[in-house]
Amino acid sequence: MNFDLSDESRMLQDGLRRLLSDRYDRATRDAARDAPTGFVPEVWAALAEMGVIGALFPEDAGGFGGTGFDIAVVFEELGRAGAVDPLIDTGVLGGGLLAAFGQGDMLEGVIEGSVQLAFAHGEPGSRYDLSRVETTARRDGDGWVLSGRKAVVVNAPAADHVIVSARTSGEVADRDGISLFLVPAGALDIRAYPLVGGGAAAEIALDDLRAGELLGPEGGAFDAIATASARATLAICAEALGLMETIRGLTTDYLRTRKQFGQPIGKFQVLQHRMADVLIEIEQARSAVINLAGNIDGDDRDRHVSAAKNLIGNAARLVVEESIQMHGGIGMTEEYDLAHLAKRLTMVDHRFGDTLHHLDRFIALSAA
Amino acid sequence: MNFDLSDESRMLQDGLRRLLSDRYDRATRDAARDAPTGFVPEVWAALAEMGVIGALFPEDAGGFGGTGFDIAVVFEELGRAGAVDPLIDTGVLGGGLLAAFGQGDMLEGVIEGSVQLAFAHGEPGSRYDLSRVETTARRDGDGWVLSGRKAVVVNAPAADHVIVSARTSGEVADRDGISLFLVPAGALDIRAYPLVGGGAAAEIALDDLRAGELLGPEGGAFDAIATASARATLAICAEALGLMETIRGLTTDYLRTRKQFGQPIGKFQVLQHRMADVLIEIEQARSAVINLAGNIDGDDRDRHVSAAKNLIGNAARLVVEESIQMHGGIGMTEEYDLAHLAKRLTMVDHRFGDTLHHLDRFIALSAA
Amino acid sequence: MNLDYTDEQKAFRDEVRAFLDEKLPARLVEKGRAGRAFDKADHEEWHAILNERGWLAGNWPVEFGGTGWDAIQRHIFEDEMTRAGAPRIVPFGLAMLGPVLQKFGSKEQQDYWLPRILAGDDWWCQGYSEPGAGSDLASLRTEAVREGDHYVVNGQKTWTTLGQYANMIFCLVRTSREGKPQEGISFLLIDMDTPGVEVRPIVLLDGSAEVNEVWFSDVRVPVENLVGEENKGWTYAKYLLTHERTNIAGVGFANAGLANLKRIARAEQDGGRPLIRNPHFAARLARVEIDLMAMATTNLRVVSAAAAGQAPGAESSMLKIKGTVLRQEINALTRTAIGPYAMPFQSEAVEGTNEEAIGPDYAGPVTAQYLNNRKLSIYGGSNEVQRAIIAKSLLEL
Amino acid sequence: MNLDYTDEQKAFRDEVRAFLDEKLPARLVEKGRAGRAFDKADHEEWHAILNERGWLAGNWPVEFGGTGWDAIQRHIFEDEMTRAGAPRIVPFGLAMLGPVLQKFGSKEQQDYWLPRILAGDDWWCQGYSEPGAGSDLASLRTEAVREGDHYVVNGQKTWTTLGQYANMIFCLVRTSREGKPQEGISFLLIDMDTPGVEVRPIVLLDGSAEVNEVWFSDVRVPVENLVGEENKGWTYAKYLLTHERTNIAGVGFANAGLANLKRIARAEQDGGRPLIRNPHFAARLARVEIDLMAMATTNLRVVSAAAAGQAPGAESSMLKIKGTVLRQEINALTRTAIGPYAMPFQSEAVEGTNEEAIGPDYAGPVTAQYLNNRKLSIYGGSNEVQRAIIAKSLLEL
Repeated sequence: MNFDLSDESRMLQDGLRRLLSDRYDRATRDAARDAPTGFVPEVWAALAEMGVIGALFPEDAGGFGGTGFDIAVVFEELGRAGAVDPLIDTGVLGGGLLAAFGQGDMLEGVIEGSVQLAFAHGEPGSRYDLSRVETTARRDGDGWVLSGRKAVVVNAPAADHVIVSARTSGEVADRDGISLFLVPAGALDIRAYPLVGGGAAAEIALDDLRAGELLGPEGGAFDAIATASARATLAICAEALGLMETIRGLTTDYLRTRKQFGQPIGKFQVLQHRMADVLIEIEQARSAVINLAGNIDGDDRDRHVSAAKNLIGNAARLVVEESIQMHGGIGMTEEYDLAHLAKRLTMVDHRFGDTLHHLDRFIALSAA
Repeated sequence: MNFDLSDESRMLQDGLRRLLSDRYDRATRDAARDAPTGFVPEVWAALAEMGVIGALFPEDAGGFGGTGFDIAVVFEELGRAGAVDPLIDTGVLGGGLLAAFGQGDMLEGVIEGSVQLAFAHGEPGSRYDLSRVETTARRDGDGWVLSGRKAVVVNAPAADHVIVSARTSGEVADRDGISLFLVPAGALDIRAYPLVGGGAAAEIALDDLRAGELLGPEGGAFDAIATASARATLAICAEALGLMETIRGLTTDYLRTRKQFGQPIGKFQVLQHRMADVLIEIEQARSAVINLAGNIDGDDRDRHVSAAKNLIGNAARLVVEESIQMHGGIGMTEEYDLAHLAKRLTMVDHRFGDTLHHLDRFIALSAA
Repeated sequence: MNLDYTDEQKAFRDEVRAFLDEKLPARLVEKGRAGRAFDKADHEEWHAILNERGWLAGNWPVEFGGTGWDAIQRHIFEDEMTRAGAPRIVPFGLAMLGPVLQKFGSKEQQDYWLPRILAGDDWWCQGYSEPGAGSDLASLRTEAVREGDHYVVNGQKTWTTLGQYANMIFCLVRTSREGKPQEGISFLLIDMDTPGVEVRPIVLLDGSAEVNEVWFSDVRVPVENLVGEENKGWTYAKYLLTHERTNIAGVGFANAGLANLKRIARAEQDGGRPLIRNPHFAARLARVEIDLMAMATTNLRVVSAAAAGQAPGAESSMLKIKGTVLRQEINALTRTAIGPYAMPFQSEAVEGTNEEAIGPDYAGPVTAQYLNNRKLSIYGGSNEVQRAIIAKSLLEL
Repeated sequence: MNLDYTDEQKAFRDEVRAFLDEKLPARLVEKGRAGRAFDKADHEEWHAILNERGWLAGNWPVEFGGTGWDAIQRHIFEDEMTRAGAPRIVPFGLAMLGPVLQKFGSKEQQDYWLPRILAGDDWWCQGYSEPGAGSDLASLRTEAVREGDHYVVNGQKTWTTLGQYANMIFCLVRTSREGKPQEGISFLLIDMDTPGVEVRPIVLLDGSAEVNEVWFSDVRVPVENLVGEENKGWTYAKYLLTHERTNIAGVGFANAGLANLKRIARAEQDGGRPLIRNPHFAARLARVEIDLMAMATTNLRVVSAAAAGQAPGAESSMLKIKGTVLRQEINALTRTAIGPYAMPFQSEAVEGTNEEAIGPDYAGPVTAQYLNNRKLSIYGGSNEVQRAIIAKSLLEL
């Protein structure tokens, strides 16, 4: 049993922290927010150059990492910096699916930083169900025709290729019968928009679209989707942990320095005790990330996914709401850093299943 | 709109409060706890003489009250005093069922204080479901034969008569097919025991018992049972409110007088804020009792029953746990008054449906 | 006890309802329901309609042009307004300054300013908070120095709601540094067109710009704009803060929010059934509804006591806390209800543009409202301040 | 990172497991599972078995007859003990007094008392708390006045757990009233058979009598029973309080409680299905389990850091709070699970009699355990004290 990072992980962590601290200032983040793509290409290039993207993949896929703890280290640092870059979408989801189905060439581009991806899976009515796919694909000669709607496809505005899921057989919520298609972004009809807390996404309308090629086995993509989503959930949980740590630091500083009624407000016992409770939940969140990272390739993966996402969703709400409340009015101003961090942390509950979804799923998996 | 008590109610409240304050001291309560019946006959006689039992019934049943607010006033006072007398069982449940089915003579005895009743409805597996009755009754000549088990029948050890529910037709959870039988207590095989928080109850084994006469229509007792239970729920909610008020008083006094680190512990901001939250929930509990009392004869009765019992169950847990915690060790000693009050308040959740049961029921009724 | 309104109260309610049916512009109701911010013209339109009916100043006595309603009538009126989806009456002139002038203002001030408030001639805003002061209001530093017939004001106010629309601001300013911090504060009326007044918007985390900083640089204010006595402003401000507020619980807002939430939860699908059938979601919804049923009665108990002439004590603070906690929970549940569609930054929701919504129509304003309503537990006396008031009244320590 | 035990650690775990399989008396396991209190003979029996194996003093160095285990071994041992349902090792001599004597006691004291603790010759209890002191331990008033070769002790201790079985008590007593309250406190070992010592049971709200008051009236204590220096007792007590406590989170107790709760919730019927299928019940159960999975890892992180020689700081306090909150929630859910059978006052659960249980067997001890475990958040440094420690370490104010 050992809770220390390996030397490689520690180096990656240190390097990434330094990079983000040097390069990811407020102006860069604002520029990312205002860019139609939702990120700054120079930062992306620097991340790729440092090997941050490659750290998400094992050696046989062209990377030099790929364990749960690699993912956790990378995303915790991105979270600490409040970074908005689409590494979950291009790296964990898109890259993960490419790796699963042996698309080495394109994956090489991803790892080098020259390719952007998005995974168009969710639909207007699918909420967080991974198997609920109403979009259909039917064969037409040598190719495929895609029909349906994809919702809140993160990073679609910047993507070179979009991996689209579609049903080639089965009923609407069946696990079997889901296929993936690799579609050049230029072929898609998208409506792009910015996201709360940074980044960009799009609604995608597929009206008998004849473009894209089958990725992986026909009708047999579900397991790969589930794996990519589990790893993406780990990534967003680790990012949430990093966000919580920075918010904790901001709030602690504020409690130490802000004076009211003649003393630092951190002297008020009520705020001390509430801050202690916040801290406890952040440590619980850290443990949940460790548990998930350590089980991401294990038999009990899904139960840990749901445990972590549920716990972190609840902790995130507590951290956001308490930190704003303890700051008072200043905590609600866009100008103050907390606003961005709090919004980004709030949005964590809306990707890959919220606390309710994972509570239900944890109960179902525990009963099995 | 008027939230003041009527003059009659105010008089009843004042008189009852005085009676309990004069007669219901610690020694009396301890004597009640140690009595096999769970109460002190002299106190019961005084309650009857003052008209407290009659206040639970309308004039046409021989009483002089019977509204929701009459019940609320009486039981809030009993709760304030931490009284353990079986007025819910003999009065609201037993007396209520007698009144529903025109048993005027015996009801007169109840109101005079000379008759004690118990309602044997719950069974080892029925939990809080009012319609789940496995005990059966079959005709045998002129009489009936009862078979089954009845669980936690409060006041059975003191009862002169026990009203036993049994199924004369239908499936185990049907509303139709439930009948009531009035059985002389002497005919029953009971195992008596004391209850946490005071009072006494018994397990009853009905092994082909040939005793008791049908009370009310064969197979058609459910509505009367539901009405009596709704009124009993109001009673126990009001009692809980009274218990909370006394606990609040004890705790407030303690916070004002107990010194630690050189000052009254009520000066500690954390305890102040937590006490404020306790107070808010007690006021919510008061409003829930008022809502239920005002709707006890209305169309929306059951929804208010579930709303009130759920809210009060949650508030009770908060009040009990916070009051003990704020007292520290002394709050856990049997010698200190809080112990009795806290236990009695804790047990409120285990009669007539707990917070989970009523949450479910509220949801079902709201969807209808 | 009787939980029903009297016949007169019911008749009044019907009268209000009929008025709203007839006079409340559907356009404003639509805008409110879509979560879009009302602009200045919207507010002025509704203000004028209410004034024409004589129902603008629900908490003013008849002698000053108010309705003379008792607390229950005011409650009924506010309840019906919220139910109908009417814009709130902007409170700064009517609910805040009016009562202070009526109680502490000179005859001249009353005669001049009160009719102008009713007529909508002035848009007032409030200058209390300062950067770095927060709940510690008495520590304020904006300074007014007497120079002949004028005060010269220097300093900065913040969190000035709708200050961008205002031409007048009532301010607490420091006129003396002697004694306790509460002493030496005065209550001043300042024309915002005076040279040296500058208004800068504060963008909040939801993207809205409803609050402002107001800067004063050598602003000259005629001495006749002092309300009451110099250095007594703290008394007037406290009167205002503790002045009976029937709507502090926000029951109407909570009811409207809950109804909207249920509508959304019936429309949203979750695993092949409506979200409202998800038992974990339903449980949180039920807990809110049960709490709200009780709070509505707690609120009516306070209103009823106020109508009978009793001064509300710690009950106002209890209602403030419970009311804001419930509304924030409703906001959070609504955000949960719309699922991934909470993520798009829907600028139209906060900026009043006309783009089509992303996802279902009802999703548009939800995240912004959740974020914006974090303010509920911070402003108007933070919930921490309210808990202290309750404890003080209970423990008398 | 690696969440698995090393091969050596696994081998140790298997060794402990085999020992428990063979040597732990089934009778004791049964008694514990039924929620019945262990009596003195039960504890002594188990103490002797562990001592024979050399596994009694998990936190003592080898030189004093301890195991010399590191933090992870101790954790494994405690985890397996709880899993197997073994009685806890009574901590007063082994976990509390032992380390103090080892650090601050004289050679004579070490040589005399430590072997007696291992042999079970003495039953120690703790005399820290006093009526009216609570968390403010330093305000203690029990007085020891030096008279020749003796201290004469007068005063009263309270909350003395299992004091009714003890023949020895280690006490904090006041030997000086000068300086701060923490100064002037001494650490004294008192033979309870000395004239003037009286033990009175305190009945708790669950009916149990596991704690006591201990009264001292002119009790003469030989000066050689002073540990360390006079007036330095506060330092020794603090060492004890902050001494590394691997089991502060009570993960094993929580796991056992959760397993029992699940067993009950599968057996209990609710509306025609097992209670565990009630979604609202299942949700609360799942929240506990999720929290416990994380806490177990938080605990291992602290254990692991301790094994690597790092001193645990505020983490101990976090574990104390989270651990007690979770165990209390498990107690509350278990009480909920048994429904109306929570109501009978089941005397056998607390008094060790042999009546048949009322209702299902598992219901017997549940209500008493819920009530009794309110103590978890009060004793051992109340959760309020722990929050203050966390805040102090974080805010450094």
